[in-house]
Amino acid sequence: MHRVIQVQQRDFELAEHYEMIRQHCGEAVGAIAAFVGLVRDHNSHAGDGGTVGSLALEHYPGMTESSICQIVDEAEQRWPLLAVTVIHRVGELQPTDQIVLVVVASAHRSAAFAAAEFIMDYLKTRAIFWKKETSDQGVTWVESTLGDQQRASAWSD
Amino acid sequence: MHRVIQVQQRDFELAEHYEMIRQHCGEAVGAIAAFVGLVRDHNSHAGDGGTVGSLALEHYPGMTESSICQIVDEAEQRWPLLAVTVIHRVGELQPTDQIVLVVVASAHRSAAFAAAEFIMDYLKTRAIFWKKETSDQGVTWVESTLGDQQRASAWSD
Amino acid sequence: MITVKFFASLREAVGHDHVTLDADTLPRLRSALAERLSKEAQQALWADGVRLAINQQFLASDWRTCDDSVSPSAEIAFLPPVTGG
Amino acid sequence: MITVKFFASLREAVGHDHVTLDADTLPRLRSALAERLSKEAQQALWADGVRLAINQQFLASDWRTCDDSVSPSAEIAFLPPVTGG
Repeated sequence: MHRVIQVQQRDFELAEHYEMIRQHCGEAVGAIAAFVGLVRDHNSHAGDGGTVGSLALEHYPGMTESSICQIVDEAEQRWPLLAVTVIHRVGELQPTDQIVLVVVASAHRSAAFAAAEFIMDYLKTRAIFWKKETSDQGVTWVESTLGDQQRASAWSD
Repeated sequence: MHRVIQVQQRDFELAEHYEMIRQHCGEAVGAIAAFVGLVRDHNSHAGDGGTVGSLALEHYPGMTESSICQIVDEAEQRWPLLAVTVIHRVGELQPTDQIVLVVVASAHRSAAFAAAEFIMDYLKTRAIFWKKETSDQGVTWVESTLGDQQRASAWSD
Repeated sequence: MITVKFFASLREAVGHDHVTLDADTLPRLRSALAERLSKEAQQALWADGVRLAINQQFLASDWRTCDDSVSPSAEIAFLPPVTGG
Repeated sequence: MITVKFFASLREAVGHDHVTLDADTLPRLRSALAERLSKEAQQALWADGVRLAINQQFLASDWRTCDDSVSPSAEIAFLPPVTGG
């Protein structure tokens, strides 16, 4: 399986990774699902509608990449996938900035959708990142929400 | 809500529609889910592994666009969406060609994923298109599979 | 005279993408089609899963048994089972 | 001497991104940390949800009660609850 996993400060281009996967998979691919997470102004983690000024993402070089690899391994065991790309940014991010990209290719759309959503749910709860939000209400380290945890554990039911 | 619905012969660019949605939504968007369906070599509809030489897609101008609009309306009623783009190609298509693009933007990833998958499941079963496959096993008009119909009806449970 | 359109496999079965017929009700449409079309074409049209659209709206009931009247300016179309995506 | 890394909120609580300590078991690591760090920093490290990684692998058991030995070349890290995406 074609696999790209990158943790980087710089921005990414959805089109670049989409085309890379498309060229790699050739005639076998019937479905490509992509997801991009972006920094919102009203972040749910800021509680009662605090405005997010900026977000600082931190990681543990080496261990973070392994944690993403394990998530992709598990997705690959669950669904027949042709290619997976995960790009996760770190460093200082502002509202409207792209944070994370997941692209999954499969012969079938149900596998592509399920694997992309699974990878995102696990990135939220199991990948080794930390987020610090600076809003007009102060500075907080974000923790994964109960909803995030429930969505992630729903995959193991 | 920002909405683009197009039925066209010409190819489309995922990046163009992704950027259009991103610019439209500004700081409100936290999640963009995209899906592209492509012509595979071994199409499930060709039965026992027949090779798809080409695909001819036909539509009913006017009524097809309305059928897609109704699907997007229903998605909008179910989830809080910021933008939806659906591009569906018609005419002669070859393996590796893009057939359909769905892009959905929301504040939250679960809504973006669910709506994109819902729209695809309904496009498969309720949008007014017909597909004629030419393979080494002959020419057949494709019908939606039982699996497609079950996936679509699962949304109304 | 009303225009009746045929799509996809039905167009191929009928051999035309449309015909014009004199009919102001669905029963009259059925008899006009039965007169005009070959046995094979009729079989294709009368098959389960074929739907009739009037002015680009699906008829809610079965066109084979419905007695509704049809306006002479209506756009009638026969649609075989659909699949997109 | 082993290197102990602190990430995110734990780095801020401790005031350093790493310290070097003399400890060859987890019980000795705990007493070395208790000696070295402020009450606030200890509270942060000993909180529920904090996990210890040895050579970039999570320790399966609770670091606060585990008696494992630690190789002097090991890379030890304290990780607060994570969230990506």
